[in-house]
Amino acid sequence: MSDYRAEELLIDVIAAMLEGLGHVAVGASSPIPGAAALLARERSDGGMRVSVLGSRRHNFFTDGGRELFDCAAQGRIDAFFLGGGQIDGQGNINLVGIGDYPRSKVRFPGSFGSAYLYFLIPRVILFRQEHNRKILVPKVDFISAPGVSDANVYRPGGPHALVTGRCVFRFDKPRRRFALATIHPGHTIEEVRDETSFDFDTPDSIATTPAPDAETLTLLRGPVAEALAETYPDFAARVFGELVTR
Amino acid sequence: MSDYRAEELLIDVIAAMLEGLGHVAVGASSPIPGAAALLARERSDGGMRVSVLGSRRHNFFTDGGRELFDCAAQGRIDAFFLGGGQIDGQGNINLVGIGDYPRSKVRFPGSFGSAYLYFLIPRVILFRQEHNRKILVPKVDFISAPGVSDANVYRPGGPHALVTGRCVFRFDKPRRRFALATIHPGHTIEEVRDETSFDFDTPDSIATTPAPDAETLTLLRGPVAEALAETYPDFAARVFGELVTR
Amino acid sequence: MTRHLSTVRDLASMIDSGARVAVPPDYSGCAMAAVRELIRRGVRDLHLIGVPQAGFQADMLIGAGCVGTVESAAVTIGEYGPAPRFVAAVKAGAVRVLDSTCPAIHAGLQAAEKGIPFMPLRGILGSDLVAHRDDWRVIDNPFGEDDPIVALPAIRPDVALFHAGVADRFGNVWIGVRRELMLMAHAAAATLVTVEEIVDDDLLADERTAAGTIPALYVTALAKAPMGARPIGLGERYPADDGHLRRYVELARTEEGFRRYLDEFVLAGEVPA
Amino acid sequence: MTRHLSTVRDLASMIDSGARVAVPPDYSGCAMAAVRELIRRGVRDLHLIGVPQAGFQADMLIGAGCVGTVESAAVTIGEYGPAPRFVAAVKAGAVRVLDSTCPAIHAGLQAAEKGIPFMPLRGILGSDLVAHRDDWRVIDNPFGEDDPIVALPAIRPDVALFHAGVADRFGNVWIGVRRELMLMAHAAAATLVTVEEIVDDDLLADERTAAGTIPALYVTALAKAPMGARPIGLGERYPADDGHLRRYVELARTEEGFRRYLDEFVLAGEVPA
Repeated sequence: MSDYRAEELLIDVIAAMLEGLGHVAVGASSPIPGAAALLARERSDGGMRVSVLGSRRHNFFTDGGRELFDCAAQGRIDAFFLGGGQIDGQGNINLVGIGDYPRSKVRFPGSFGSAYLYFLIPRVILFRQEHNRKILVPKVDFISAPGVSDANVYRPGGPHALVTGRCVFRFDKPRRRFALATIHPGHTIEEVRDETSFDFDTPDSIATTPAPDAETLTLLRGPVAEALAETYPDFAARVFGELVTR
Repeated sequence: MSDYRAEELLIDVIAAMLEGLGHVAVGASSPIPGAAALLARERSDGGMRVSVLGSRRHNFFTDGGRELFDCAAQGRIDAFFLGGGQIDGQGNINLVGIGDYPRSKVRFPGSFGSAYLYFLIPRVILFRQEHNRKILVPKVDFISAPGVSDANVYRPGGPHALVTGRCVFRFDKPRRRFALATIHPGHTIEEVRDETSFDFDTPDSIATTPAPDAETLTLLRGPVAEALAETYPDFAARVFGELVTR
Repeated sequence: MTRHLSTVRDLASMIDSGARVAVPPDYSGCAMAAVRELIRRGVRDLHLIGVPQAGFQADMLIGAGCVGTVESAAVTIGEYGPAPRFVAAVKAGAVRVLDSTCPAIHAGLQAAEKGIPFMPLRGILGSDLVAHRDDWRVIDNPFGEDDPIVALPAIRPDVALFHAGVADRFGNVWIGVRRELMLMAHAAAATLVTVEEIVDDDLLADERTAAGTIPALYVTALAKAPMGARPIGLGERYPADDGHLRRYVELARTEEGFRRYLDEFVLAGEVPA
Repeated sequence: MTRHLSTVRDLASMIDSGARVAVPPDYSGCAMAAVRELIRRGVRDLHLIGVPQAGFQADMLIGAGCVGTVESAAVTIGEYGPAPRFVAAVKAGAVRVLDSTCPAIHAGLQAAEKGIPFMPLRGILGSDLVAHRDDWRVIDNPFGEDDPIVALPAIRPDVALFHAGVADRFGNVWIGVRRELMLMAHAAAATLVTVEEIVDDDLLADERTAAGTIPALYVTALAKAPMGARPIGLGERYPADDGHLRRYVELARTEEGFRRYLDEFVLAGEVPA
């Protein structure tokens, strides 16, 4: 077991999915996707722009709250991140609540921009660190944003992958379902099956998610940690702080 | 004949139509309406706002070119001014050209915002200093903006009056035509009839347009001239300059 | 012309029970001092519109029983956890929620800003949001073929209520890049603003400040309220009062705790600056 | 990332014949130096979009045979009189005119900005503009009854071309209250800007300048062009060259005179700063 944190592996695996993109946006309360975007930017040699909502320094919008959405609709955002109180096997996400709407047993904050951005941004990466049967369900109780749409619906965007604390699923758009891609070190396929209550495809050979290499860890604990700390000081201190060698 | 210029009378008669309004906007290349709005503001004891397009000091818009139009649609502009290369007896105006469109014999600049503002601003005052049969026609060659609309068309705004160098017509909305209101000093009803090629109503008694009084001339040649000079220096110098007594 | 009111109470008195009130999220300038006045006055049945989401002020107003409907893309107090009184009111069926999505709120306000009855918007189709919003329609794109698109009705608030740093003596309000506040002001019938300071200047006179200024034309009334966003923060001027908000979230877990909070910081006292 | 080009010619070379080019009116910052490069290069069949009207640059481009279509609420050089080459081209049927109205241009660009296929707009019904625009539709307001409303298709320029005072080394461009330039940049596939000066700074770092800045994200390429709007003016920086423009209008009354103007100030020389 090498000297990295679980979060660093997740950041690294998400960053790999952003390689070569021109503009990655990160929503509110998303330190791991935020760090991943900043890591990908570090690796891009100036080729990638990252917009972090809630950041003063890494936010290039000057037209008010609508600009992120307009910008996405203009095709100027290549990747974004969404989570979900529930996520189902068709890529539907639920940010509204559990139980019968509107009097949800468990009420989440709300759909935010998901019902829009999931349609318009080509590469939407679903991220939820917790991975259990209550979250990864066969069918969400409320569709904040659907994973797939009918052919006549204007939809340049949609789910690309689902990253959890246990594994990575790729979304298979034609089959409208997830396929297990890699399992994180220390986790097993049985565990993933046990903790996932939706059906997914399992290729013959499943690789282990590669651990972050030394160069990645240097970037993470250096410039990425520093850039992230502006928006997520607590997270940056907790995850990168103790390991920073400077 | 008292000591005032023809323009001063026109400014005064237009200003009277603006009394009590909260916000008057003035389009480009409109020195006489602009002066009228500024005069009405002087008389309003701080109750009237005037937005002069092309002015830096008397322009309160900060949302780009669309704001004037959005502002009108929000119902925040009470009066505006339109002209026309042709104006007809139904209040239709033509800012596009004379002859068969699109290859007009005489081409004007274009419709600007007329096709919109004429619908949305309650009190639109048509102003054209020249008054002859070529301008005041039975039917315009191109309707940039119609004077009246069918009952099912959303139209809080429309023509209020037509002010020319010879007279004032009031627009009679139910009858969809103009009625002569007052004739400027030195002009006659016969002349107005001769020089107008559309039909209009003529009440039994037609008053003479009142001449501007001394107080008005003092305002015009003082604070109004000064405010107007920022946007229309040549006009202000020509009309008010020689008469200013300071 | 913009009315300069001498107290926040006078400003808040312009909001009637039943009003449709647009408010910004916690990061965009919230008129918390005015919100406390509304609670003291016991306004009822507000239709709160989060632009595009609502935070601490929504939770307080809902908890205090001031809100009939909340129309928002989310109700959240962010890092402090779920909005406790909102969640409790939803479970109890004590508040009607018009769940929306951020760009739909912006688009609805833009429709009001443009004086158009609706705004079409991509996305959203197939979301359960559409199923539960009988005020939204799915229409055919008149320029397409078999191309459904959501039509969102204009959102026309009676009041836009927010807090900003600076206004001038004419009633112009500087909001910088927080242009959702300008959109709210354009869309609303009345705009009520509390500010940190009122400067003896003209923000529109210099294009550098004019570029980030809501003209007085849209500002119905202003009142000075130093630290008026507390306990939440205001841009670069001051941060949120972390301890206070954590205490709120703790207390507001229960109805009784929330009442204690109200007694201490709203009904009998004031939030410390 | 924004390309910093060393010459205006390089910038103008990014505009191909046939391109849909959005330009501002004479009072909002026109890239005249770039326009002269386009004429020198002999581009053809431009679809010029006046936002919302076009002035001197349109008249020159039309006179030089660079324009196939002009879509605008007006073509005017204001106080200098009718746009002579535009008027002549209309009479000769040498240019296709898509007559529009100011708010329709803004709304069409806003539709592109929002990525929606169309924008509804009040007014306009019964204007002959509608009769002659077969790309416009009249639809029923889905929220009304017997309530016709104009639907305007999105206007998506290939290029937005304008001149501004200041850009920074990252490619951010300050436009102050001239937000129609920001709308153009949001709506267009590419945005090409000439500027008076490029500062070694970050316009987005300070909210006071950020409020009036187009982020580099929307700026495809930049070139420095001091006095680049001449012979017309640039906001508070410099006024129009009155004498030059009067001479232009005088010369451009005839085809021959216009050719002489082109020879002197475009093909063989440059407009004096």
